[in-house]
Amino acid sequence: MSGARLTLAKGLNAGLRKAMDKDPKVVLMGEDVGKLGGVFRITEGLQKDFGEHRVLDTPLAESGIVGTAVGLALRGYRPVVEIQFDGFVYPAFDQIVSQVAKMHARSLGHLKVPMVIRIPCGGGIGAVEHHSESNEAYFAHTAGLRVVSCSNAADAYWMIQQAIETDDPVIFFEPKRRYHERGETEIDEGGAPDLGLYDARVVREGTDATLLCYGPMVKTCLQAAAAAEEEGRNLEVIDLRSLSPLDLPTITASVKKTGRAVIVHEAQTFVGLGAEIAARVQEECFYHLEAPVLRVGGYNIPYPPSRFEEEFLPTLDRVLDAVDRSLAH
Amino acid sequence: MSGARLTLAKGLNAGLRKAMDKDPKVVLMGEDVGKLGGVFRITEGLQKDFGEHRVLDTPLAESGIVGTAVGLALRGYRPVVEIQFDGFVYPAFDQIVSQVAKMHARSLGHLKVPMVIRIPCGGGIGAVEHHSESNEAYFAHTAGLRVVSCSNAADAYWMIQQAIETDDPVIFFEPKRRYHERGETEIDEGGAPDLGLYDARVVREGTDATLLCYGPMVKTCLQAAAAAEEEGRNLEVIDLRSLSPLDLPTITASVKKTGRAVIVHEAQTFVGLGAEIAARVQEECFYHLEAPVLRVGGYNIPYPPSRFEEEFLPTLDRVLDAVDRSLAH
Amino acid sequence: MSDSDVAGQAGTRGHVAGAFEPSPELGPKPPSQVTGHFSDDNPEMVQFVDADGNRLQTNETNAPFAQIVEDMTSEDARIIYRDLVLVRRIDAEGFALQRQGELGLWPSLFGQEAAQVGAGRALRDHDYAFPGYREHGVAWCRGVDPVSLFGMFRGVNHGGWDSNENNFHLYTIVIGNQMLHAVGYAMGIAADGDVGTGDPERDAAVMAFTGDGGTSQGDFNEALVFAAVTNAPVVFFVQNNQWAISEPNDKQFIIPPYQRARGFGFPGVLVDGNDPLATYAVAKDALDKARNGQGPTLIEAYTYRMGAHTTSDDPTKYRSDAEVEIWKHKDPIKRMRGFMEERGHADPDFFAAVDAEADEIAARIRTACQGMPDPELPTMFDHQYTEPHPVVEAEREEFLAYHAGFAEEGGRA
Amino acid sequence: MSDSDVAGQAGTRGHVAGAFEPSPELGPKPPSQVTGHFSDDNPEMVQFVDADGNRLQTNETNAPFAQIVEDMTSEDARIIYRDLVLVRRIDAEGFALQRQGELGLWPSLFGQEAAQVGAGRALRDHDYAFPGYREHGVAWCRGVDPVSLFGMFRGVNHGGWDSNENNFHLYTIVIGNQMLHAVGYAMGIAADGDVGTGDPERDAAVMAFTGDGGTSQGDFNEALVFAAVTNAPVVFFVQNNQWAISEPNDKQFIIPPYQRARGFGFPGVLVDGNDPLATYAVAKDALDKARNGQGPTLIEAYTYRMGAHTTSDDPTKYRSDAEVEIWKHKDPIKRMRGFMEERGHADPDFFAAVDAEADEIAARIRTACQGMPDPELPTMFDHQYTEPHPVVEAEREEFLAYHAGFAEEGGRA
Ligand SMILES: Cc1ncc(C[n+]2csc(CCOP(=O)(O)OP(=O)(O)O)c2C)c(N)n1
Ligand SMILES: Cc1ncc(C[n+]2csc(CCOP(=O)(O)OP(=O)(O)O)c2C)c(N)n1
Ligand SMILES: [Mg+2]
Ligand SMILES: [Mg+2]
Repeated sequence: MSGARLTLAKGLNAGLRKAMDKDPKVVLMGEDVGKLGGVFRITEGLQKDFGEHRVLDTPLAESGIVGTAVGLALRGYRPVVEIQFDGFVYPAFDQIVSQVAKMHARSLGHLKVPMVIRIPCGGGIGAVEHHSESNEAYFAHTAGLRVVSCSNAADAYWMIQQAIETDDPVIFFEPKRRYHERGETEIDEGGAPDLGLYDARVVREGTDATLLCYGPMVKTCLQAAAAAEEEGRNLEVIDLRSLSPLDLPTITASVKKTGRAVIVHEAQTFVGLGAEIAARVQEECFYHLEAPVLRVGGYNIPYPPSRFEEEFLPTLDRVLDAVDRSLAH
Repeated sequence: MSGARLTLAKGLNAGLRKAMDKDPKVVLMGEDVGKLGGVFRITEGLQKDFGEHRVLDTPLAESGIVGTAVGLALRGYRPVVEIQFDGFVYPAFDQIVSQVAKMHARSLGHLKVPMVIRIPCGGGIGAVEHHSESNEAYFAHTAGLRVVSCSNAADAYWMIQQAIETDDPVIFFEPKRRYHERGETEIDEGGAPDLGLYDARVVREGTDATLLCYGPMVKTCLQAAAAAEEEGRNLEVIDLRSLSPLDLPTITASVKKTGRAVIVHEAQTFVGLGAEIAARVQEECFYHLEAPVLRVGGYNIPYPPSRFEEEFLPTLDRVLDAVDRSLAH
Repeated sequence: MSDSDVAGQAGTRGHVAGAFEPSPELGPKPPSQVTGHFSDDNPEMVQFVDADGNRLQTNETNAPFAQIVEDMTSEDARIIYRDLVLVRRIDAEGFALQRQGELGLWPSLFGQEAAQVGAGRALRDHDYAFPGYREHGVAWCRGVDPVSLFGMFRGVNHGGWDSNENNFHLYTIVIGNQMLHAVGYAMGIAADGDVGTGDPERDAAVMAFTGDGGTSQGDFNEALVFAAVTNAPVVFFVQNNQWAISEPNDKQFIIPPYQRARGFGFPGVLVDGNDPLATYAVAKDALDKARNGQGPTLIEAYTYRMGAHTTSDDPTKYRSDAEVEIWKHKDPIKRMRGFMEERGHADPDFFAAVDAEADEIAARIRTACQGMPDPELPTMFDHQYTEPHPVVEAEREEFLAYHAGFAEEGGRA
Repeated sequence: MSDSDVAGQAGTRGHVAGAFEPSPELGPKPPSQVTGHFSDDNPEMVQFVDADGNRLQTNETNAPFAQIVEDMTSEDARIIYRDLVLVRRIDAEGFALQRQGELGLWPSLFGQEAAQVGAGRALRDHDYAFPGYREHGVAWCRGVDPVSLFGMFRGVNHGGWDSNENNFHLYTIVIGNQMLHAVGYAMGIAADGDVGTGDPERDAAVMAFTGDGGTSQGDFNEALVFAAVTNAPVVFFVQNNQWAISEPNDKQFIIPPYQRARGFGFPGVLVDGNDPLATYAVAKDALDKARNGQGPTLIEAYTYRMGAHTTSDDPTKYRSDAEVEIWKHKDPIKRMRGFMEERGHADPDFFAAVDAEADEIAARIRTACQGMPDPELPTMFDHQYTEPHPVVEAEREEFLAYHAGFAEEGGRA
């Protein structure tokens, strides 16, 4: 598979396989992750190759899945949990907030829970209710967790391995509407990742304003930047990759350079991750900002029926509209 | 009781009693709310006076409590749920986020779930783990909910009644370390509340900077403002009262006047409510701000053992330090 | 079907009462072919009609429910048969519409018609039902227009019907959530005094639907706790269709779920979910008890999901055709028709008329679905709160202004 | 206690095997005085010693566990007695320290010593225990220094011990959470192949503790699901102390919780939680089965919380002194001592020595607690993540700088 250009989904699958090959303590758990390979086929073929003891089809109970994963982690395993859809992580919220996030600190460092909770996230796939949510803010607000989001196949491949290797618990967001998009670059499986798990990536350099985004919105922002270029505007696009912690040095360096920032995410904006970024940026770049930091996100209503989603989610046009508003200052 | 100066706890108790008197559909539910009157005695005497059918001691299961409250609300009741401590609301998070918050919208307005979820919140009482959390940001980020926080006895008395009268679900935060503080003003039970449930209150007028706070921090900020006065600084203090929605007109009017804002809350700052306020204020008051909006909150670690809490929580000194930093700009 | 020799006749056909035998030509019985499933041949399973439509003898297991079946009229049988056929047709239409791109998703009830119609018809108007997402058959019995269901799977709304009109709650997708709502609603019925009055127009009960997978959720089990402790007038109706997406029963439990209730102190009943008389009788009995103040019951309807989990699913990845074949022979409609023909409950005209009606309904709902307009975009902001909300109002304004700007500009780029 | 006439002797004292009778002078039995409780006089309750210390006859209920008791030596009895006394004394010290302001809170185990010591002593070193917040007796048996427990209730840390040193997890306060951790850990043991090998140094099991209230939580019930389905080597040990703060049993269930397990397909055992021989035997039996690969067991130890829920609680608000009086006569220590005296398992010197040891330990831990320093403030930022974290590092720096500034200024205002 060396040198292959994979889809994001296949990148994840290859990354999981590599992690399982490397470390026999890595186990996958979740609903339908076994024979079926998960409803998105991210774990396809893994149960066949690694056995039922390493790829566990669990009972239909998310608190149970995460809770038993904690126990497995305490026993020395490295569980990788699949939450079937974003909207089904809430039954496990208590275990994640009260146990997963706090275990290391409360044990004075004696205990580790090296686990990854994978969440296929976001909308744009015409799904029914509870299948299109972007709930990263809940986890980013939870001290003790690390939260990352991949946006492309190569990152998916490397980041899932890095997340599994981390001794801290990691919430791993996967932009489900990008699962089947093929990566731009070839993945060199023998190689090494070019960035640490918590590093943001400047995916496009620019001078006029900075677009800050992650997951599914990276593509949208790159398209917006391309469209803006035609209008003679030169936008910098940063893929945050890590949502908690944030790679603030990369963010502030860019905003200090451009003087303008627009944050784009699918999640509702109110107390969303964009709020934190805006708060930080206005604090650290106060004398560099030529316009207020703006946010483009989902409207502050529950995710609507899918016939509305194209208008609910940030579009290229809404991003550019915000850039216009920023530049109007 | 007319004209009495009550403690915050007694204000809540009186408010609940009034609401139950007025509307036979109001029922209280929770762990130990009956004979015991709740571990904080907020419901003291109510089961005795209204009967076991209106004050229900439930099984020990928060998802069950909130989930059955939804059913009762659908049947026409107005359940007021007590969560025993902030840290025990997470088992009910799924019901709150997926059902309580979404029911009205998803039913195209056909269904209402007029319920209040009371959460004694915050630290400073020397408690063990999970008993001192400030988790308002999770709920404020959840579209479909309303989130309020009382800071004093009179507000407690009126706000709990207003919350119960609201047809929308309300998350009602009660600052547990202020439960036993007596109110400044007498409560006229025959009167009417002076503010709507979603209105902020300017609790102290000032000119040099605006302190934005709520719940337990209102007292701290007032003390800070008093101390600052001795140093010749004139701070405006706003008790937000409503956390979602925010009373932005009141907030921005103040910040436009003072040019400076410091947000103070017990919760961890990262993606906390303060982030949203900072993001909004820098956007709407961009040309009025003389300094970046600053935040003072819990550090971004899980709530520490109680011997640390005095230093973990914002203190008068930390608030004034932030004011100093703001004024240094 | 107050026909005193029903039992005897069934007996003459050589069927052992209470046993559940596929026809001999099918070879080994399911348990020996299929792993991970339970309850086949379970003597505790209530049955009245065998796979060929023969009325079974009264036995220890079905005796408590026999009177209900005895009291059913020919008219009742025809109603149930019609429901079964129409519901299957509506479901097939949903499937087809999804394939044609009219719906985003369709979770088929194919195979579970008897379970749902039996339960649905046992409900009275003033009872209340809390479905999962596959209860199209119950919806039908409650009088919900199937077109409303399509609205949801088309993405036009999250459930377009007014739950209070038919006492049929919106579909609940998060597995287990609705079980607690049902118990709470039932607690409300009891608090209203609408239980055990003896007045059939007043006494009411609630029925809550979930699947075999659903029994694993914390909410499901908490619902059993609350129901037991409050003696709530609620019936938990678990359709054990053998699969939770790709996971067979043995990933969820090691004994059949009807026995779960016994661990909580109230009765659990196993019923042949493909036998419409049995599901009706068992459901009616449990609802009667609930209405009379005798508390909750858990019913496991042992049935089979003949199709994919939803139109997004590919069951060939995880289960064998042979298994599906076995269940074809247990088909509820074939069974009901065989029974009715044998008992003379209906003539060929009736069956033809039902088929014609199914065609009509299918045509009507197809047209209605195809013609369903997309919602007006700004209605996205409607009904978010019962009282005005500044953030929502501001965003609605923003949205309108933004789109108005577009209309002027003619759109960007 | 391989003493062949134990059973006979107990019989001569007129006690009916398996029944659980308070002494006659106590008047009406609990169920007739106290509402909301279950299981008193339940013939399914395993007992070996009555309230006065008389060894009961072997009967149908305790027979499966009798051999374990037979195999216990005088030395075993003395170990258990010593544990009971020391644990009660440590607990009393915790209570006293709270009253003196040295601890913020203390949840007393008073009354539950036999349940916890029996369970704790049945665990082997390489087993693993997941406690709630009241398991000071189990902690003691696992070798955790009681001073460590005080650290947590003093607010110095959230649990100062290294769980892996004694295979005793940190206390878990959120009710139910730890039940799932226990199952997961047990799944890990099985995955490691450390079950059913026949090698006693290898085969291991997990024990998970919760209360009667805890049985209502979703997590508790999901733990039963996962344990059943994975056949995990785990024992659920429910101390039914009759109260969940102010709520009696009938707010949580309508049948005793040991029966819950049967709804999930594995055994539930009821044991007299104030009978140390019985709790030991039942726990050991269940752990042996788990280690042998026979899967999970749920044990309900029927006992009583003699004190308040915690030092913050006032039980006079919700329960009668009469109820507490009844349970005084079932006291586990009195019972164990009576039994030992009668059987000659120890002489008066032994009992005196244990009391003296209790005094010593109490003095030691009191001094240690009083002398426990407050933690250094900047350690608040330690151990937050296993790898460096910029936010935490920045805040640590901020914190240090802020406090350094103070030191210079001499503080504000
Ligand atoms: C809490 C939750 N987790 C996961 C899902 C995704 N999901 C949808 S249906 C399903 C299987 C349900 O199986 P079962 O309860 O047997 O019902 P059936 O679909 O067979 O009718 C799963 C896992 C969900 N809807 N809710
Ligand atoms: C999830 C959760 N909800 C509420 C509480 C508050 N609380 C602490 S102890 C307790 C009662 C527990 O009763 P039980 O399980 O019988 O254990 P016991 O205290 O009697 O040992 C409650 C409600 C909690 N710790 N966790
Ligand atoms: Mg199923
Ligand atoms: Mg208890």
